[in-house]
Amino acid sequence: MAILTAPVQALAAVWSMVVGLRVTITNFFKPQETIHYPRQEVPPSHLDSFRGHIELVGTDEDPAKARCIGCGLCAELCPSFCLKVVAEDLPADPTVSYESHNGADQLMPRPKFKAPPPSQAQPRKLLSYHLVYHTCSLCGLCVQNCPAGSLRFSHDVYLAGASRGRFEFDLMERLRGQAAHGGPKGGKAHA
Amino acid sequence: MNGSSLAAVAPELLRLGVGLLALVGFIAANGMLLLYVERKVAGHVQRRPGPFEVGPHGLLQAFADAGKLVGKQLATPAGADGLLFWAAPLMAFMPVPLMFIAIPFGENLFGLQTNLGLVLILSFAGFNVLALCLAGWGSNNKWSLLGAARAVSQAVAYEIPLLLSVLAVALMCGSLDLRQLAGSQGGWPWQWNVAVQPLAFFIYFVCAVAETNRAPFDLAEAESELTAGVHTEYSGMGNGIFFLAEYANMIVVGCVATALFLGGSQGPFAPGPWWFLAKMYLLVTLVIFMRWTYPRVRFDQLLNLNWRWLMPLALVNLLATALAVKLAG
Amino acid sequence: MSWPAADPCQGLEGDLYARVFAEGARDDTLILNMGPQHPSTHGVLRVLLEMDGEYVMRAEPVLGYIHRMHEHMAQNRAYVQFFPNMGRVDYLHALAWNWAWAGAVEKLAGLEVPRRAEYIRVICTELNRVNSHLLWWGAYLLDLGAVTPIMYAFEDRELVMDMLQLITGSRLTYSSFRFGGVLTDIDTEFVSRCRAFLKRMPERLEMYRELVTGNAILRGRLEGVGVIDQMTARRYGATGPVLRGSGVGYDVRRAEPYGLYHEFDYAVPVHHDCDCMARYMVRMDELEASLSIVAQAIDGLPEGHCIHPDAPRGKWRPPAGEVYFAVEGARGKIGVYLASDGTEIPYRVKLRSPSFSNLSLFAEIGQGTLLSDAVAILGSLDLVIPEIDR
Amino acid sequence: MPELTSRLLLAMPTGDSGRDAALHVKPRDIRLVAERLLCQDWFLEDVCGLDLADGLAVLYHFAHWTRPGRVVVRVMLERDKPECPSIEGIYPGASWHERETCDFFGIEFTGAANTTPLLLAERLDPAPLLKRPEQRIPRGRVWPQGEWVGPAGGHSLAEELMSICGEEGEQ
Repeated sequence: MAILTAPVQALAAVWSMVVGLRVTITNFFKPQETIHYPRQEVPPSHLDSFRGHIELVGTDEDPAKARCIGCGLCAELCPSFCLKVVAEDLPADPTVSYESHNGADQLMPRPKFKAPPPSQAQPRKLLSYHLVYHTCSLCGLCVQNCPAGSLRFSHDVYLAGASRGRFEFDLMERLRGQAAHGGPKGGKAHA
Repeated sequence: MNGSSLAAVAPELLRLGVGLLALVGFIAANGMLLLYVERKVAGHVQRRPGPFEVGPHGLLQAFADAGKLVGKQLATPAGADGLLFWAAPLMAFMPVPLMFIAIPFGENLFGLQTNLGLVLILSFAGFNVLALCLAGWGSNNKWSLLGAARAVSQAVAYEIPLLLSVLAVALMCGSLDLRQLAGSQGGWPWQWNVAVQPLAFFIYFVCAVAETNRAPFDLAEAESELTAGVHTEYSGMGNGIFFLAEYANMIVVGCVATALFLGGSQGPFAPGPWWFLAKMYLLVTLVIFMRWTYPRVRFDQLLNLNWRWLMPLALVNLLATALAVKLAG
Repeated sequence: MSWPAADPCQGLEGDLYARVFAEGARDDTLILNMGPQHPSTHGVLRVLLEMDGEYVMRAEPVLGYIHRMHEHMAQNRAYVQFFPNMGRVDYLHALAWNWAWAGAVEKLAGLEVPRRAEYIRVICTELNRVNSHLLWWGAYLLDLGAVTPIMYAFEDRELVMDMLQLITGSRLTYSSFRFGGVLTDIDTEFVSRCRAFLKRMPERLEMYRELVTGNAILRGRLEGVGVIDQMTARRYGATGPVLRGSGVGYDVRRAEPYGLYHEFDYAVPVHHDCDCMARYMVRMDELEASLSIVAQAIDGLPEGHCIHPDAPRGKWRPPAGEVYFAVEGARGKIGVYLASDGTEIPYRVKLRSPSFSNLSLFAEIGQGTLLSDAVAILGSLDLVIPEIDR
Repeated sequence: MPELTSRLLLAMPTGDSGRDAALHVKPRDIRLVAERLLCQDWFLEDVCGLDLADGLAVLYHFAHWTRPGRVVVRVMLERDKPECPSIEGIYPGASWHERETCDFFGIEFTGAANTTPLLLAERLDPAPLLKRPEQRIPRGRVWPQGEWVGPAGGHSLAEELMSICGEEGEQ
């Protein structure tokens, strides 16, 4: 029996090799999938959803001024301790509202239940906001839980640097720079 | 001694010298060309560009690679036998030009006319095993040693059916002279030996891939099993020479296949060296495509394939050929 | 040129593991360190082998090269802060681990998950499973010496990653599940991309079959190699495709239903040959099963919230108690044991990773095989070393 | 001091906390129980250490291919000398889990063939997952329903395991 089946099996084996070769040869003549990076770039539609490091969102009135109320919830929730918020107490001012209007709300689902800022019931003045991006794990807890809607993810895909300092951001400065260059306006959340 | 007297004394020697020099150039050029072709084929098969940055479409990549390899440090591993370790790449490369001298690229384009051309090539091809063996042993690396053991048993096994399949053709033509063998075939494909001896061609082709340690038979190298087998410890040009020898060996087996089975420089319309080169490169490209298509066979399967299929088939083929020649003659 | 010293290996007795391993070795065998930088140990696994020629007489995996003590980290942070870790335990099926953690805490605290969120979880997790299996397919064939398939696999993976990026914002180490739902809702863009992908895949899978599955060399390499019988699988606690390749239709999605998996109609692929080829076929069939689940989920996607409106946010205190929650990951049964003392941080978290149990099999089934088979067996277990070392 | 006297069984509804039954055994009985569980086709999911105020606990989670749910076997060990028989001979897959538990909790598993550290490079003192005394909680807090209330009848699995325990316990 084997003497009959063996040649058939051998021929089938050789045929399977031919079939495999046909696949690679067809693929050889198909267009390439690669994007030649410096000359071509990934279409923007594929980058919009990319979550880069977080950035501050400006207020509607003054894009250079962050909505942040300095409560420090983001820094407290951060699993890798990569945020540093410095704020000082303000005298109570009923005209300052820390309810966000849009911004991060549209990016993130907004439950009815919202954690109050941990210690302060009233807003504080934001002095500086630092992000150490090289320890960030992009979990999104800060953005999700910001009571003022002052945080969102940037879409900076091509971030690269040769030194550690390149990944330590002063986000307030960045926000001012964005406002000066007419970058993404505070009112627009680009999800 | 002037040129004319030299020519008078040893025209054959002069031809040999010039031929050898030209062949070394040919091998080096081909090494670079095949390196480029291999990487381009790999790239396009995998739907990516392959080398692209150096020169237009990466044409100069091979030069950049060669420059890089030459510039790298040659490290001898601790505890390695330095003499054997560095003799191995040289031994892999040095016999290669000698194999080319008997190959008839065209009617009058060859290095050496000898009626034992086939024997010469096959005997020098055996050196490659020795080189891999030394490389594996001299490296003082267990993976290299395993690779060397594989290389030796593989080469020893596959040389036999290779020889047998070649013999069948030699029997048909009654000669071992490659020029005569090539010349005895006609210009059209149905006049080639492959039409008469398809089985011998198939066996030869499989054995040739195995002899040159190309995937799917690259067991001596087997980077996913033996890290890189015999090449593991070689850096810079040590590795580079092995590569060069591998490509040169591919061309040699391609050339022999062309001369024996595909009509050599004979071809439709206008016979000449271009036909020879075209057929040879076609075969080499096929080998390259195979490398990027198939998984690697296992070691015992490789030997099984040889001893259980190729050997008996080659023997039967040889016997049938002998019988046919006897009856017809 | 330097001539070798009299005994070049003098003073090199190896480390603790090598010494312990070499104690039982025969005189005429070779002790070989496969890894931790070997190309086919997929990361930093080290396997000590005692070789007789090409035959593996004894094998012992050595772990711990990328041990990060996730269980200790869990005891030092709030419940929600542990999510990013889950993406790093098994980076190939991060969402299953996300789900395992979210599910364990939800079970402990009795949290409700909206239907829409459950559907989104199913969709993402199954897409992630497709992703994981595709990468396994490519990498496994790389182990076996075929270089091209991994590139084809990555073409498809790229599409999946683009889709998952829409939902999760990340491409590999997702941490997008939250207690009571998921972080981001899915939109029409995602749905249309997903449908296009589902349409494309059958053709691609057919190509994979032609290129590789039917290949005589591959079948020769895998058939009859690395046989794991059912008793061995049970004694070692093997799960997932490894177990299903041994003819046991055990799938946590069926055996211990979680989420809304009971609403979907799909086959649990089982192959009875117990060898590497059976495990290969199980994973190839699972690709199709996962795609069919995704198709059903996309079609039946309910309206609603993607996270429960009353879901706890930030640091919160679940009740005290303990809970065990298991999900089916791409590699097998992922289990999370969680003990809570009612404070903001977990009291004890134990992560049961499937590859850990699956790899412990190797010492037994690797015996007596050829080195090439050992590579094939290791690959067929689909190891993710960070998951084993945690 | 941990209570090492009773072997009581508790059955809980499936889905509540992911287990069907919890069984407390003395360390010297763990091999018997494991053997019986293997005979009934259970497989070992994991071995998990737990540091409680009453001592160290080892939890063995067993699951089954054809029936839902899982069984937890709990062993309480003395803090001063945490030793537990290895079940590696019955479930070879337990070997790595035990070595890992030994790494993390310093629990010695007696009778194991290989006791080299698995995930850590060396033994740490104190073992990394041990709690500080003030952090430890009594076991009643983690196992509120499981505090030795006596055998729970009416649950087939519980009855079954109970009978195993009863038979072996006579020795």
